[in-house]
Amino acid sequence: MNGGLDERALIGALSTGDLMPESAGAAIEEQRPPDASPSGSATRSPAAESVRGEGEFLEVSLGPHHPSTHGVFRVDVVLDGERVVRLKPVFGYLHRNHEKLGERGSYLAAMPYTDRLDYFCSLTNNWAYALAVEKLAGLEVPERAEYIRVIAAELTRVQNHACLIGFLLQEAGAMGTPIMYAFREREKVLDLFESLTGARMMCNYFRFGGCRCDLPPGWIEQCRRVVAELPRFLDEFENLLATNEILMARTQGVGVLSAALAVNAGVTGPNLRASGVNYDLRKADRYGIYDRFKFRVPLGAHGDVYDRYMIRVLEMRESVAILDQALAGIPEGPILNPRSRLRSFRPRAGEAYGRLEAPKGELGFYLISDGSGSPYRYRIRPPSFINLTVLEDLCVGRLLQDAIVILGGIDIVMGEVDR
Amino acid sequence: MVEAIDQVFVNLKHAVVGWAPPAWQAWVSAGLTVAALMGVFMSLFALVVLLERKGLGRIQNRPGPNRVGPWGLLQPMADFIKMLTKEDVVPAGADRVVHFLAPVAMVAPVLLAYAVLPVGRNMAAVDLDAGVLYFFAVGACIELSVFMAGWAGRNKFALLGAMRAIAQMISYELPLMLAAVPAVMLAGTLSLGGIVEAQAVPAGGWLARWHVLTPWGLAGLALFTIAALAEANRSPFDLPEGESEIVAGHLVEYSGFKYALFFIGEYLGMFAVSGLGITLFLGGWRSPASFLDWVPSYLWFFAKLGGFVALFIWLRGTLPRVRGDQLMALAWKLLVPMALLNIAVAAGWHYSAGWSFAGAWLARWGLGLGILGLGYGALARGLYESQGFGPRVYRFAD
Amino acid sequence: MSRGVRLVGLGIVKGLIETARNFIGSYRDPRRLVTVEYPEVRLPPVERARTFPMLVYDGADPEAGLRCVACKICEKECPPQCIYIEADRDARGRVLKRPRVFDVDCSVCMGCQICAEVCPFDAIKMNTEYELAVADRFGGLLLRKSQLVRSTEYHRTVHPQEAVEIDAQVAQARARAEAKARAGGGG
Amino acid sequence: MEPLDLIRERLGAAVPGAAIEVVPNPAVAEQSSLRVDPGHAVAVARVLRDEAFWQFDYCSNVTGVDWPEAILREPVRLRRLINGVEREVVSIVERRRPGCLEVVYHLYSMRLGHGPLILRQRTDNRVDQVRVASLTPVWRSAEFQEREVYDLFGVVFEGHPDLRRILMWEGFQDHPMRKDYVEPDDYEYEPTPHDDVLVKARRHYPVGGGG
Repeated sequence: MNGGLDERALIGALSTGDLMPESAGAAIEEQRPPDASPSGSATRSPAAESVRGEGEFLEVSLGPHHPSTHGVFRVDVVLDGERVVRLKPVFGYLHRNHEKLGERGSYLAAMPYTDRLDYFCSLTNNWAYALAVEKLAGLEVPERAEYIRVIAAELTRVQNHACLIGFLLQEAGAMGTPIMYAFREREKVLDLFESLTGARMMCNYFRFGGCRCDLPPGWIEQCRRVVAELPRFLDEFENLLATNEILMARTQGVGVLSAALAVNAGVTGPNLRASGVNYDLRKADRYGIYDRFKFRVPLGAHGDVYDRYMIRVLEMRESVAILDQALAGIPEGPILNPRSRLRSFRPRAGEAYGRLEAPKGELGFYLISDGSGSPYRYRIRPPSFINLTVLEDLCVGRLLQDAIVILGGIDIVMGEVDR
Repeated sequence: MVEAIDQVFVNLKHAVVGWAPPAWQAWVSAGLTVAALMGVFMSLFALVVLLERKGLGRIQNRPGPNRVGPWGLLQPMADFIKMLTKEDVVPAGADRVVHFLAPVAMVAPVLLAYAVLPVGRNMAAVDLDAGVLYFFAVGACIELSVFMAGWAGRNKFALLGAMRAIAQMISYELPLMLAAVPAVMLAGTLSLGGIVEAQAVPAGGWLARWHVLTPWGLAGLALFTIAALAEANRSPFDLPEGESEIVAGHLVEYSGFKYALFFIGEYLGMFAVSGLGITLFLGGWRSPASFLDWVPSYLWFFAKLGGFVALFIWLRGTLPRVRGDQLMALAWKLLVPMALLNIAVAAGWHYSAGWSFAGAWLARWGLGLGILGLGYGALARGLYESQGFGPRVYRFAD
Repeated sequence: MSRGVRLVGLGIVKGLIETARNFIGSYRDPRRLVTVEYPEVRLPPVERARTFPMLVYDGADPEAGLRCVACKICEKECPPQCIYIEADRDARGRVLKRPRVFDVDCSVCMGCQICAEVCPFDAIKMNTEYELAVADRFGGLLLRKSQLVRSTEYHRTVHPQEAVEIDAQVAQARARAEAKARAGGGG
Repeated sequence: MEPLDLIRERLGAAVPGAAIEVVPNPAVAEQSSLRVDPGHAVAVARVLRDEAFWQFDYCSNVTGVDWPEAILREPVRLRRLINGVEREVVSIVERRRPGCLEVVYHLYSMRLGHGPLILRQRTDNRVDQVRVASLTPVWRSAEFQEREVYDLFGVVFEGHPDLRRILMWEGFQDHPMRKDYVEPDDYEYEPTPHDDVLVKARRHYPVGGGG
């Protein structure tokens, strides 16, 4: 090795890939899976440089009590200096065996529990469960209820993406400012939910075959006012940080996820579309009445954290477009299928798998019914749990700071991961 | 009358020293100065902590602390009492002596640094000939205390924080000094009082000859501020205390009054470095123009200090944190070359002082800014574009 | 340059301008200072807001006017099973249409309003009180019937539209019952 | 997507020796499924993923289902002679269904946009032979979900790169999602004073639990 070793040893703790000019040391072939290396950036892949042999690794466990793990979630990280060598997520701290609870009570009793799955998007959870049960029992949903479902889901998507952007930038170091702007807008959306369903986050609003109660008078005007103000908030966010050099340096080329690995690992939602795969259930599955609205699906080209951030900002703009069309076209009429029974609801024996495009990805409910009042098997396909499959592939070889930003970019909520 | 207000503290001190018996006079004068400096800067610390929380609050659409006292004025008092009453937990595996000495080693050098800072007209505690050298020598001790804190806690996050602090502070010591070199060179003296004298209003003219009013001064102040941010571990460079990554960095094993000491050390360090920046580039306690001389000199100093603190708070409310290797790349590949270029431009400025043809002033400015701008463009573009960073255009599928 | 000459550092300045606009705006523009300072200023009550259940009674006397007939539908349908009802019995042990014990365990109840939804007699509705802190975690959070009972006037203040509809229905039902009784008595 | 029987023939041809049968689904959603024997599951899965006209490149959902031993009573129509007259009689036939653990895979194709194709694998019984082939080598999305089925149902996946408990802690013995799982009574339980909860609490906290 060249003479610069002692000097690098001093700063070796930061073992930076591109600090020193090309050192003469033999570049040892990296041991990481080939498709996870950062394709975009021109620097040498950091992992190869950090193999120095002497000095053992530092084993740190991030979480479950850690400021940026989005809830009780632990990651066992093996560090070489500050570079991640191995990263094993540990789940189960918020495990309540939600599926056993679902099988104990009636179909209706499981509905309020779905609010607590992904507690940021209770209305899309309710809709996913109602969708699965309607597919199981063959219930149609009246026109007005379909419109209310689309409006509620798109409002949920907007406030969920706003929260995610706030958390991601908080983890990149912008202390408090972006998250406060995001929560200021989220409060308005939550007030809408409270006047519609009675609760801000635990709505428990959809029933099998429609909604529980109709829109209160004046709700649509209030909703129109809130939706009219969203673009101003999105412009403010793009001015604040989208072109900020420090943020671009922190997120571009970080945690690059190739399209092939994304599809194979079952990553869905904005993370998948950031890698360039055009798969949005609202377009692919044609559930609800999404085919009546004109909206576009943003696709990323690099699949890094910056793309995931920008895809969510662009998706919020598309949701605003859908909301405008839905609020304009909502008809009068019944909000609950008269055939749907509230209490002793007994679908015929059989099974059904219903899924929809939740803000975090594909949320699916798989129900097996044996004709009795409670589901025989009640299974939830959680998007954030499966999106975490690729966490290790994205983080190995990068700095600890990158691992935190990558985790923030994937957008997980522990209620849904641990169920 | 104006002279009296300006020198009121100096005369007060002479009066009090006069009462003391001659044998004790030296001690009393030293004691008074130390007490005055400590009192002023500690209360400034309390005020700035409150202003920071209110400023950040207002940036984030919330009123900031307003429950303790009118407009939250007693909030620093409440924080101080809380810090005193909080239990001081020392981890079992900690190296007790080093754990105890770390906060002391943090605050002591910073207070020493105030000895040379000219707060007002002949109000510098000690007017050393090598004031700038002394300042940097004392300022360099902070790294030691941060590393002691990180190492003593025997906590993995603290160790990571300490290693980051060492790398960051050592790397940014160099651009800090190189940014100060042109000011010292042009003023011809290392003593801070001398530098402030060099920026006085010239005999005939009305505008003060501050260093910042020259191309190399402007660039020097910018470089100095960025390096000062990194020295004080402030906003875009708060890696050693990366809250969202390594919990609280080297401070993770401190609570109670030791944590408060670190807090005080950080803020006083920030004031000291911005005080030096003011003295080197913004004319210390001098007023910008002769007709404004009636304002007391110390008010000018603290007004400029307020400006620096407001800038620090503003940056903290906006910018995300820089990554470890980019922090290094910024120091070695941008700030150090720019500082060297700045010295060259300062030399050019000095030797072109003789040009007397029409538009000489404009030509000198154009030349200076041109060279600096080209240097910055090449370096920043090289550092930044090579990584492929930049805004992106997204395609849509319908 | 591929993306045009962009001065590196422009994005940071744009961000700073944005925060400055918010800082100055927070003194002038009400939209930029949204904090509601809780104890002094409170959010306006929302028609459908809900925290924990309450038992509604007509008229003045909570015992006599209680609408609940102890049919235990809500106890069966409650997802976390936090309602406990014991029907009242008269001297000879026959079951009466009145609950003797009606407990709601607030440490278990999640305020999902399914009990209010399934109750055929509109006897149990959702309250909106949220200042319910108690010292004793076990006994304190178990609300007895006496603590759950609220009058229709209170219900009218808490859920105005809903209360008006229900009062109309109850009045109609009572009128029909009396008419039938009179017709039965008369016939 | 073609009807299941056509897929069954093609798969049978593509993977010789694989025992594939169609499991009907009486519900309205008519999402019937294909049952595959664990021996050939990986080969079938690879064919389904790589074959040009199928391309099931996305395994959306992996679910464990517990079918304990049960006596099924099914109404069957019989033609029987009753006092000389041939008449149709509906009688209940009891059939013993052996207990087994089942793993259900929902496959979709992102590229061609069709799905769901549902694959089922069943274990021999619920006690010792609980082995099933893991499809993680074919679809990485099954990795965490198979670990969850192993953790909550006790199905052992052969060929899984990292089969450990994912939701419960290492020391946990039982499999909570099985139908015959008895909730342990010893873990720290918050006593709320009414009916069976009260009884359970009294056993734990003889002194406490007022009301």
